[in-house]
Amino acid sequence: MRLRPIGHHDIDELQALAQETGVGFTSLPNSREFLAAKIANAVAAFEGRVPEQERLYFFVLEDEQSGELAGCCAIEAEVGRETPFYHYRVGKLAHSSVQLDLHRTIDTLFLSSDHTGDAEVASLFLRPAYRRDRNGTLLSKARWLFMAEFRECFPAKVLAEMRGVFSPDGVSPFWESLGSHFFPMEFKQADQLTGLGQKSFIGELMPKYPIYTPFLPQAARECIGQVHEHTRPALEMLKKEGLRWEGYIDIFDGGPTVEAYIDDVRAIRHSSCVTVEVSGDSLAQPERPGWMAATTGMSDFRCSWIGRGPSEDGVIALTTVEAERLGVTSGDALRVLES
Amino acid sequence: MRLRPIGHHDIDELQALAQETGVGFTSLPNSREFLAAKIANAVAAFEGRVPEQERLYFFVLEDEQSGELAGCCAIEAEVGRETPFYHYRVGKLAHSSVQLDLHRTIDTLFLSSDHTGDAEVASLFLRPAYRRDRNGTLLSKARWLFMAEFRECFPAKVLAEMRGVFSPDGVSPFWESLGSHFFPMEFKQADQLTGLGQKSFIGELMPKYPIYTPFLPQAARECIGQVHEHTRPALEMLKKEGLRWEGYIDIFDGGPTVEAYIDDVRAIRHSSCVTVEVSGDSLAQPERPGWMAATTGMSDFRCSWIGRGPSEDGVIALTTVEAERLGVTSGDALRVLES
Amino acid sequence: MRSVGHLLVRPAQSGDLAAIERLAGGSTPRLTNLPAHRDRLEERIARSNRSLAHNVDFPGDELYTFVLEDRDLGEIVGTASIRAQAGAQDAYYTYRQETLIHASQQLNLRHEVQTLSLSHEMSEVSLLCALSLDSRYRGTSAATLLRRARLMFIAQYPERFAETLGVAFPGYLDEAGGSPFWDSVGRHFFEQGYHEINLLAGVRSKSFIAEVMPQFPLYLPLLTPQARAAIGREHPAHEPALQEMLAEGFVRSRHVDIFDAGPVVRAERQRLHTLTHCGWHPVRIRPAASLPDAEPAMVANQQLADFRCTVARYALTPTGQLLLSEEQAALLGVEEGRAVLVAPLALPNVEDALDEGEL
Amino acid sequence: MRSVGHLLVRPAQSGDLAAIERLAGGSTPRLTNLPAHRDRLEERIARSNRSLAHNVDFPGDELYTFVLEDRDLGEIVGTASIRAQAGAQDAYYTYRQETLIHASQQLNLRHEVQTLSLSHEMSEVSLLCALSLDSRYRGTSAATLLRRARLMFIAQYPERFAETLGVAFPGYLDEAGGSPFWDSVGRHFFEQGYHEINLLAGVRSKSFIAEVMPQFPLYLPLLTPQARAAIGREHPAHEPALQEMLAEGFVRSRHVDIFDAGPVVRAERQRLHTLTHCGWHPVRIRPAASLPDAEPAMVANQQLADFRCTVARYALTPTGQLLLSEEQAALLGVEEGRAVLVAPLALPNVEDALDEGEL
Repeated sequence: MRLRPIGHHDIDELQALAQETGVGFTSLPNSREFLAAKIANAVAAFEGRVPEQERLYFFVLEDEQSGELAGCCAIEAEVGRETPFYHYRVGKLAHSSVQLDLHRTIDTLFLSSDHTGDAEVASLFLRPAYRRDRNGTLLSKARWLFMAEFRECFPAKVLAEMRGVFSPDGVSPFWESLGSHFFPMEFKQADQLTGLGQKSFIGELMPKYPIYTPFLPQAARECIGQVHEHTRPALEMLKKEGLRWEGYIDIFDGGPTVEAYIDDVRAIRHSSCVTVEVSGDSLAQPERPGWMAATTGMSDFRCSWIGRGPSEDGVIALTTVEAERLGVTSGDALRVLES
Repeated sequence: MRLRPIGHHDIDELQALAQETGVGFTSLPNSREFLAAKIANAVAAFEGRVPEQERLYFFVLEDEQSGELAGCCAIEAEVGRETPFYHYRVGKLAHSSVQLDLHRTIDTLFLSSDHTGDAEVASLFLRPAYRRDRNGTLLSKARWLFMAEFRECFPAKVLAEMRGVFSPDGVSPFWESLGSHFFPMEFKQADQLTGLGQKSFIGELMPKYPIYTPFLPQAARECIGQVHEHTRPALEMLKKEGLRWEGYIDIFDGGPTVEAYIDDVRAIRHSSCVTVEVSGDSLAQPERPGWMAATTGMSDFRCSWIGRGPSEDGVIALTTVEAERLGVTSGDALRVLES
Repeated sequence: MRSVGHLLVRPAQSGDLAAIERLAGGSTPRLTNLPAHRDRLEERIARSNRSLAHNVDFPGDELYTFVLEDRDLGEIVGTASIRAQAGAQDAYYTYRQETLIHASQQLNLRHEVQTLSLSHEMSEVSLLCALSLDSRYRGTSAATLLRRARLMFIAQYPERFAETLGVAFPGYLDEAGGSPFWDSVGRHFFEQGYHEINLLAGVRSKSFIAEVMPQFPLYLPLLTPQARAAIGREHPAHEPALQEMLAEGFVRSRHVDIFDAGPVVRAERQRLHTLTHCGWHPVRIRPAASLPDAEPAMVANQQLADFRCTVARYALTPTGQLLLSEEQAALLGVEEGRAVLVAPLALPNVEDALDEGEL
Repeated sequence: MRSVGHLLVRPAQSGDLAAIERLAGGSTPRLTNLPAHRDRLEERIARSNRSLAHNVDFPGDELYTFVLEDRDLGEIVGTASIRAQAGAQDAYYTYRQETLIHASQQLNLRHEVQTLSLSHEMSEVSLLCALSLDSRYRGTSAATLLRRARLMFIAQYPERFAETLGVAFPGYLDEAGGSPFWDSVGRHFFEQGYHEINLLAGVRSKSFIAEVMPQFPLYLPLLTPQARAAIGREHPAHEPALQEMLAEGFVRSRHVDIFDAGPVVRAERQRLHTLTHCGWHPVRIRPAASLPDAEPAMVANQQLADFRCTVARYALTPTGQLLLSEEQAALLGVEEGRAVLVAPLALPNVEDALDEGEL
């Protein structure tokens, strides 16, 4: 399994993937036209034909033996540059009176576009059949190696938006109590329009004044900054990298946006550059891989698990298969990370 | 020189210090009554007679030979618990229209009490005569050792408020353009009232709606998040510890509030616990001390420079003078930090 | 129903304190601006006397407190006040009902959202307030006299009052006596229930409390249905009073009370029936038995600190003198030949509509 | 000064397009709602015709565009419109002037702060707008006829319009033709100067632009003194028009234009002089030479799509028939015996005051 930039030839497989993602994964609608445009944009981004701040790097995880796509993920270089990027920010407002001997702070939701210009890791999907052999970890963390390698193409901060809480029958208590009063439509419709990038209705319809959270029913308040059960492992993985919830939530479902300074992200701080030494196929392969390696080119970026870590003097021994998978030979540079 | 908790007997010296601080250092007004109350509170805090979240730890740097106080500094365990704590927060608001093909974000100042419950390092003052021998660094960093030692007494975050920009004749362009319209008084008066803790007028008079920064004159906009020239070294020291400006500014002068998660502060992460071995006075003393040591008690907390770092097995060799200065003997524990 | 022949409205005096305290305690519902709190009421009376004693050229911090006296019983049976300027010292806070239009070109739809905005705009008006009447007199012309004698006072001393007058009516309370509006709004910012906060506001100040309330507009869809239904709805006990004030010429405004969302009505002085229909007549004293029958009217003397207003028949001589009995003249403290201000007690039919003019 | 005998106000027809375009280009200052843009103007005329053709029971998205025709010259010399509902599709945005009172108990002081709040409240009114008159006719009764003929139309078809009418006057511009208000407010959010944005608003939509403007209230002390001075101040060229509308019964409101802060005046229909003083009279046709002298009046026929309004002498027969010449009757398209609506051209003295009722 290896991660690489998406290519034009991936269109059929990507559409198959899109069909599998289902509701709630709005960035991959099942529309061939949309997906083809997305691929074209991504290819242009990896080839440097798009200004840095407009690039959407879209990766796929491929089974290099079968040629099948196992999953995908993306990095947006700078969000909010072309269309506005909205969050609510949970802030505290003091409500105090010396005369009444009263002092409280009230949690208040402020409409915000603070994250304009930050990078975003997004669109991670792994086919159920491939949810094994640490493929999910590879898919998620490969992005940090890419960002470490091309640090100058990214801004100071990175964020990730997490799916909020839904009831078993797909109802978002946060949406029901807040969004539904301002957006005369179903959650699903609002979500889909957003996924398709048709977001101007948000600015047109959403409340401009702050929302005092005590006015929301308890069920909705309990959604603020909370993730969907299925999203919890992904959140934990990001938290381990140092991403934190700083009070920003999704305006529709109240799910948290976690963030970090890119230079603080653990995987980026701890990754290191080493030199390849291809050693035939005699090297031992562990049961469970503990090291990840990524190449140093942008349009031919590759990332996969490898069987071992580097030596103290910065040399990484690869099997022929591993080297082929990554497209490297002895003497090439690799970025590696223990995880 | 050593840092220790203030005591009742320090009142005369503290008042001498207060006289020296002058305008702009509002937390030490030249009022014996006020200072005596401040000391009493601090003593009660160090002795654990005040609930953790209400404690103000007030330290003095003393010349243990002359008995003179060289400076002071403080840690407030949780700000905004008894009186509201206000900032402006510089946020971005999207102003966009698809129809007009227009997309901008406008910096906007939001009134905020977000920092309610955070710890604050404050009130650092070093007499000019003592601005040598790394006394300033000791005064500033000793607080991190104290917080590391008593981590459980502090919340997740710590902040420091930095003095904003003033013209040579003491005028704050930020105040002139914003505060003066809402507070019918001189900056000095507003600042003094705040220093004395009489802050209810702020909530009563300050603008409740957000301020769009483009409406401020350029001179005022240029003050946002900028520090006074004299404060720059202090800001640099805090930045090195990992404190960052996250957009919060003082409502009067626009100066930045820098902040960090306490567990991320470099001095706290890098400090370590060692065991004392008193080795007479034969140990070499470097020209410029590079290690700092702090004791592990709260009410008898001491911190000073020492001549060397610990051995690999966690033993610190101290001269008799150093041990006396810290009030430790062989076998006692110390927390040390290279800086 | 009691006879109203010997009813008199006059400024409150210190001797009226006990009676006013009793009235304050008996008002339904309890009034914020009339706390059953002896010290505060004593202060009110003293302030009223100071206001009457001062030379006033334009409205300011004055408060005028009146009582309704039943001379037959020798009892004080009602009280009412005027604040010359609702927000002379502190702001007078109200919620103003507004409508925002959220239109989406993308989706080709238009969505209206109602909000309540904290407002200080009513601070400049003169406020008729703090009315409490002994329950035995409810529904009689005594109630009318107590309410509207204040307009007879304003008519004579226009320089002391604002061009616009306002009346805030107690808001809707549920059967348990709770305020659904407070429970859905204020309660989030205070621990106290409606009654406690009302008592607190009476003793401290409503504007102290308002400062703690949310400063940004509230979106109505986020309030409970009960709270929304209470907006601009008067307490049932005050429905007749509201109807009368609407008949007088007051109109509902967009403003409601910040605690219970009770309606605030207002009018420019020159649109009020009493102020447009009052007239001066010299007094002619005749034996009570010989007075002709006529429509009832409010009659007021011309004395500021010794203001008196009563109900009499609007019986005029052919030359326009008002016929009063010896007893009525004595009640008003006027002798024959002195001019009194007279206005008919009857009002035209009620028109209850939101003031379009407020757009 | 031209004779006004052969002036006529009637609904615009497609043949008037070129003339309207010329008038739009010549207006001082340029009007947002009358862009000198042929496609938009053609659309306006078509929309006006559709509005006249529809059965309308209550005001909605209708627009009525009229022209002033000089029959002597055979030229269109003016145009003016009515929007049945100012914000029927999008919101009609205005800034509303408000005063906040910041009181400090600690310091014992009270501080007033003025703000401007974006408001949609004027969205419901019917708006008289888009008036442009050939400069040769300025200051003549032709100007009056063009402005007020719309009221004669409204008087006849009340179901098509709101109870409250509004007029927004172009705001103050400095000598260089710039808007100090726009420069201090809108300019922060747009790159364009006042004229460019005005043109853009004419072609696109003012509400598109309003959506980009600041949504939170603006504190006036943060505006430039020049911008503050422009708030509620009309463009000098429109001063006589504003004075006339005030004399008509419109009152200044708290609302001002979001681009240039020009004043918005408004009134309930029943307070307007023309609507309260107009009356029906049957036509009696007499030779022009024999018509007696009398005060000038506006005279309108009763035909919706064929609406005609002109100025004639208000000369009545003893039984109340309006005396018209053959020519005048033809101008109006009425025969003898047909009733016309007549209202005097003269107005009472102006009272220019902020509407207290808006508190």
